[in-house]
Amino acid sequence: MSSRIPLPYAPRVLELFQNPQNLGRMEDATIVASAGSPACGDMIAFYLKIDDSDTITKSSFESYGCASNIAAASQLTIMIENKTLEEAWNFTWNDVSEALGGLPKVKTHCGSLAVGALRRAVRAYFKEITKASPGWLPGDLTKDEKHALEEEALAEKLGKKYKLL
Amino acid sequence: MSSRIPLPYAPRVLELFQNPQNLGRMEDATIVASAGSPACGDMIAFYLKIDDSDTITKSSFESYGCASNIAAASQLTIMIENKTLEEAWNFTWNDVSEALGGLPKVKTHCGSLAVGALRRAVRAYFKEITKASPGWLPGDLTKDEKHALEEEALAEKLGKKYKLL
Amino acid sequence: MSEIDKLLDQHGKAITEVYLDWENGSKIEKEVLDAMIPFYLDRKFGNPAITHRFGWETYDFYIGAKKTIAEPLNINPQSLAITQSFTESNNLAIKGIVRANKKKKKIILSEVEHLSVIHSAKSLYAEGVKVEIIPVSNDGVVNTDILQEKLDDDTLLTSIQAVNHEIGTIQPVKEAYEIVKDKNEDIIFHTDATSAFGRIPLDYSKLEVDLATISSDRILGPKGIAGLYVKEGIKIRPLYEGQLSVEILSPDVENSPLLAGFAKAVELQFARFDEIKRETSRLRDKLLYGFQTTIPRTDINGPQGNNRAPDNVNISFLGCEGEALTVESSMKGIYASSGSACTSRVLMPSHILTAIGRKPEEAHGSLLMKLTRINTEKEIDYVLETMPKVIERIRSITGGISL
Amino acid sequence: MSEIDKLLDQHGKAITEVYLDWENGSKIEKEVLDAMIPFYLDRKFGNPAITHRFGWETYDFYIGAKKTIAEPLNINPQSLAITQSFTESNNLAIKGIVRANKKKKKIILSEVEHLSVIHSAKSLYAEGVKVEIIPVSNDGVVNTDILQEKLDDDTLLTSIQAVNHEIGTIQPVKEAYEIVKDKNEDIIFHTDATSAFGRIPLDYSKLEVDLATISSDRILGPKGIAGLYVKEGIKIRPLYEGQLSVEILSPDVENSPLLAGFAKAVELQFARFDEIKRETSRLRDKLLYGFQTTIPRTDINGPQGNNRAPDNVNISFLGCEGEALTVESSMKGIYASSGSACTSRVLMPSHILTAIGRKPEEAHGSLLMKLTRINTEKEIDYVLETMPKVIERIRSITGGISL
Ligand SMILES: Cc1ncc(COP(=O)(O)O)c(C=O)c1O
Ligand SMILES: Cc1ncc(COP(=O)(O)O)c(C=O)c1O
Repeated sequence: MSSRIPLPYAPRVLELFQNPQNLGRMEDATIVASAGSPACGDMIAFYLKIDDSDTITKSSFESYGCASNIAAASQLTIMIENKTLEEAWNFTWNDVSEALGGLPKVKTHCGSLAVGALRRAVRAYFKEITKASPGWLPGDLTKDEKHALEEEALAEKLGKKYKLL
Repeated sequence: MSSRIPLPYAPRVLELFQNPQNLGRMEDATIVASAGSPACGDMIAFYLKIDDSDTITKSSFESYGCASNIAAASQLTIMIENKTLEEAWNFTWNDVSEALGGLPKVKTHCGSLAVGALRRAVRAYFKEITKASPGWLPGDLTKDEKHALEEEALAEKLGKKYKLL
Repeated sequence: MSEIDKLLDQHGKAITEVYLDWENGSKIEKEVLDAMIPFYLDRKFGNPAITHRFGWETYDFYIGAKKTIAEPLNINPQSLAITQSFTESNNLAIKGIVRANKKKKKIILSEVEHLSVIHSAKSLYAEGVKVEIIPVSNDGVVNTDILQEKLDDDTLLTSIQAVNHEIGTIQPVKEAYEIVKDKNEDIIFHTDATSAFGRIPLDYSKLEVDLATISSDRILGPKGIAGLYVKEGIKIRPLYEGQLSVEILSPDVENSPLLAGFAKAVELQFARFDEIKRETSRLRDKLLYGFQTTIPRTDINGPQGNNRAPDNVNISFLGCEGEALTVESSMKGIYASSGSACTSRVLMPSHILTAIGRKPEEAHGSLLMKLTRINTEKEIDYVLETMPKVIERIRSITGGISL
Repeated sequence: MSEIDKLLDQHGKAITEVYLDWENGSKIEKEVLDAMIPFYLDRKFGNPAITHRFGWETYDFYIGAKKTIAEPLNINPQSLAITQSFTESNNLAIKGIVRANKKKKKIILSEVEHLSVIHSAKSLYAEGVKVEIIPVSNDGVVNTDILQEKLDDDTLLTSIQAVNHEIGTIQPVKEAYEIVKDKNEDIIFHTDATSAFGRIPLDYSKLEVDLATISSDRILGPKGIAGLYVKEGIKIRPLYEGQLSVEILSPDVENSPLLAGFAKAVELQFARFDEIKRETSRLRDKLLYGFQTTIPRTDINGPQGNNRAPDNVNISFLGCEGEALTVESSMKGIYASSGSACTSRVLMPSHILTAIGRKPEEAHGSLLMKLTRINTEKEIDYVLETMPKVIERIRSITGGISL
């Protein structure tokens, strides 16, 4: 491979960038979580409104990030609407990317950040609100969560390394 | 110097190439000499008609060579017309080059070949015809003669080295 | 309909379009193209070293074109090597000097050099080369005291750009040059003048740098041709090998149409040098201060006033991520680039913005716009009128995320 | 009036002009230029990696153009690196492979490779590389027995051109490739297909060479752009460093207008591939045999018939010095080049003519003419009618000098 072809966005990304669904702070959110770091230029806040049967009745996001980041977050909020937390948990970065028409490879982290933020919110919900962990919730961090964390760790490292580039 | 600018010919070179003066074999030449080698792609034959007072009454040339070679030989035949052998001897490659409007540097050997052939003819005349060397004739080879000889030596070397290029 | 057609369809096309991304790609004027066309279609495309009429015609043109390009620098045209890009010129300067001068091993660069300079130098680690990086001030100005400290007997080459390509800093090249030569006349001084040529006065007969990079596409000449001034007597090795050609430092046959375009661009730029300098400076300040007065939380990157290149606008919009900014601007017909990690092909923020101490969130929110002789006041008015809306929308997406 | 103007004046200009020196410089057709102009004046000159409409439009074009160029070779467009000349492609192939694969040290080349291949290889002596040169037959055909002998465990790379640029020999690349891979699958096989692309059928999905050089200007595309096919999985290092760009092997931003011209030239050449092949072959033979029947003491250099590239005419006129030939032809409006020492920038006869055993006086009297899709029968008739007078005059100057 002698050329590096960074596929531009699929049209769906731009559509959601132009018209993000479920954008904005949710004042009455059941739980909120964020992922990413300003150092990497990518951060997401995820708001969930969860009913008594652990179903997401409403979700929203804020994003400091690129168009894919915004689109991925928005897309995920659409996908999880009226889903149970378990169902929502099972969406991977791959599902999001597919729904967006395929994200360019260099943008993997934008998709996984949204998934990471959602999963953080779900974990926080069980830890802070219900204070009981369901059987389907893995004890260890999943791949997508790790990915999001890696981003954060990388950001810190970068922050320190800047002067050494 | 980051560029190698091979000056093209001056117009006079082309003029003499198109219309060479004193071209061709001279059947009744007093003496004839040649210089150069086909291996180098440059060879000159120089014909002189010399009268009793050692004056060149007529000269001509043949050339297997490039346009500058042809022009230099032709120019030299013009310059030596009605000159004594001593006067003719004293023309250098520089004089020829100047008369041609300046030869490109890579073409130095074309000019010096003509001078080399002329001087060979002069030496041959004193050696073979008069069988007496005048005082003004240097015993050792002059710069321009050496140059012509170098060309010949180089040609032989090249001939052997070809396969090694 | 291809996926990209659909993307472009979704994107739409603004009625007013203002292209300011000259750092990443440029067009040429009709006049420059017209200067090139005869060489494409008609004559003088021959090899200037071949002994026939086509060759001689090309030779004649070639000599004249090099003279035109060399003239504003006040250098001997024969000292100007023609290359294919400023990237090649910078590689040639760095690697060519190192490979022709094997005794000394140290190269000194500034932290804000173009990546072609930095990466060329670092690629020579394997050949035993040491690279020292000089830091810069918050305005991007090279610290000449540290330069002075780093110079030693092992120093072969110093490379300090004339103008920074991203933040427009005009470097103290004369001062740096003198410091270097005071230490040792033999230390070679290279300046990457890509972003300076045609923008600020340069005269290499007075300021005797040893090597200087210039480029055609940065003054709206065609891409694919650039130059490297190599002072008489400097030993340098070519980057690649081939047949011998007119250019000692490049084995490629001379590219007449591109050279003709380069020469024409030089003519156009220098015929109106003062006027272009004044006009772009005015539009630059109109943009910089216009943004600052109409948009809250903005920061100018790089110096101001006469210390800044006339064509450079670089500003950070806090609370905005730069890639999102370039996309949103694009939808309004404004084309610019960003130092954000997300707009680059590797996900790293601009090394220049981090070198001047910008926090990551400042670097990520930066927008780079350049001004050329063909940008108009009307375009700038449109940009000033439109950008507040662009920034507002992007900030509305960021919402309350605390950075 | 400059000296050169006076020279051209002295030279005069023939009423009929026939340009056949395509090996040393080429023009482009109006149709190719028209394909390039929008990229110069209008759109799609952006950087295809930047996230705005201009970038995406450029990206879209870029993908399509690479597909067009890759198609006739039957390769994946992503495997085609875009470079700036075939000289750069050859340098990249040789040096890039050596620098990415440090364990093995031997390179095998044929004696008749282009100087960019030979000199690239020899420039690596300093890095411990050994270069073995394979001789050729009197027709310029690589001796595959000797290739077989030279292959050993230290062999990293073999480079055998597809068609010789001076004498038109079509090399047994398939056979050479198989010999190499039979010895060891890991030995990398490069072919310089500069003079083959568009002239003879090439299909790299069948003949799986590892690397292949192609060029735009050799099929009447613009100069300044070329290609290097690099098979998936081959490790290779770029020649120069800079910013990351779409092309992994070149840090320069993509040159849209030149790429558009290259793609258009490929379209034009391959749309009529068979017809062009047939026509140029016919004109080639008309010239070769025409010269032989009308001019005494001529010798064809290189093979004949189907073993010869359709566009190649190379003939030696004994008793003529080649530079004088090119000048005299030029005055009659015929532009060609010679393998004579005197026409080159160094005074050495063509290494190819000496490799096929031509005596110096044969090499010096050679004339190289190439045929393209825009040469016409009328032109060839003019050449055939005119050359006998040219040869006669030059021979009259040589006179009785015995060679
Ligand atoms: C004199 C000369 N130099 C250089 C080259 C190399 O050509 P390019 O510029 O296409 O790499 C050639 C090719 O024919 C040539 O004839
Ligand atoms: C993405 C990218 N690659 C490469 C380059 C190098 O530019 P050039 O092609 O003129 O050498 C640049 C210059 O701005 C760039 O922005």
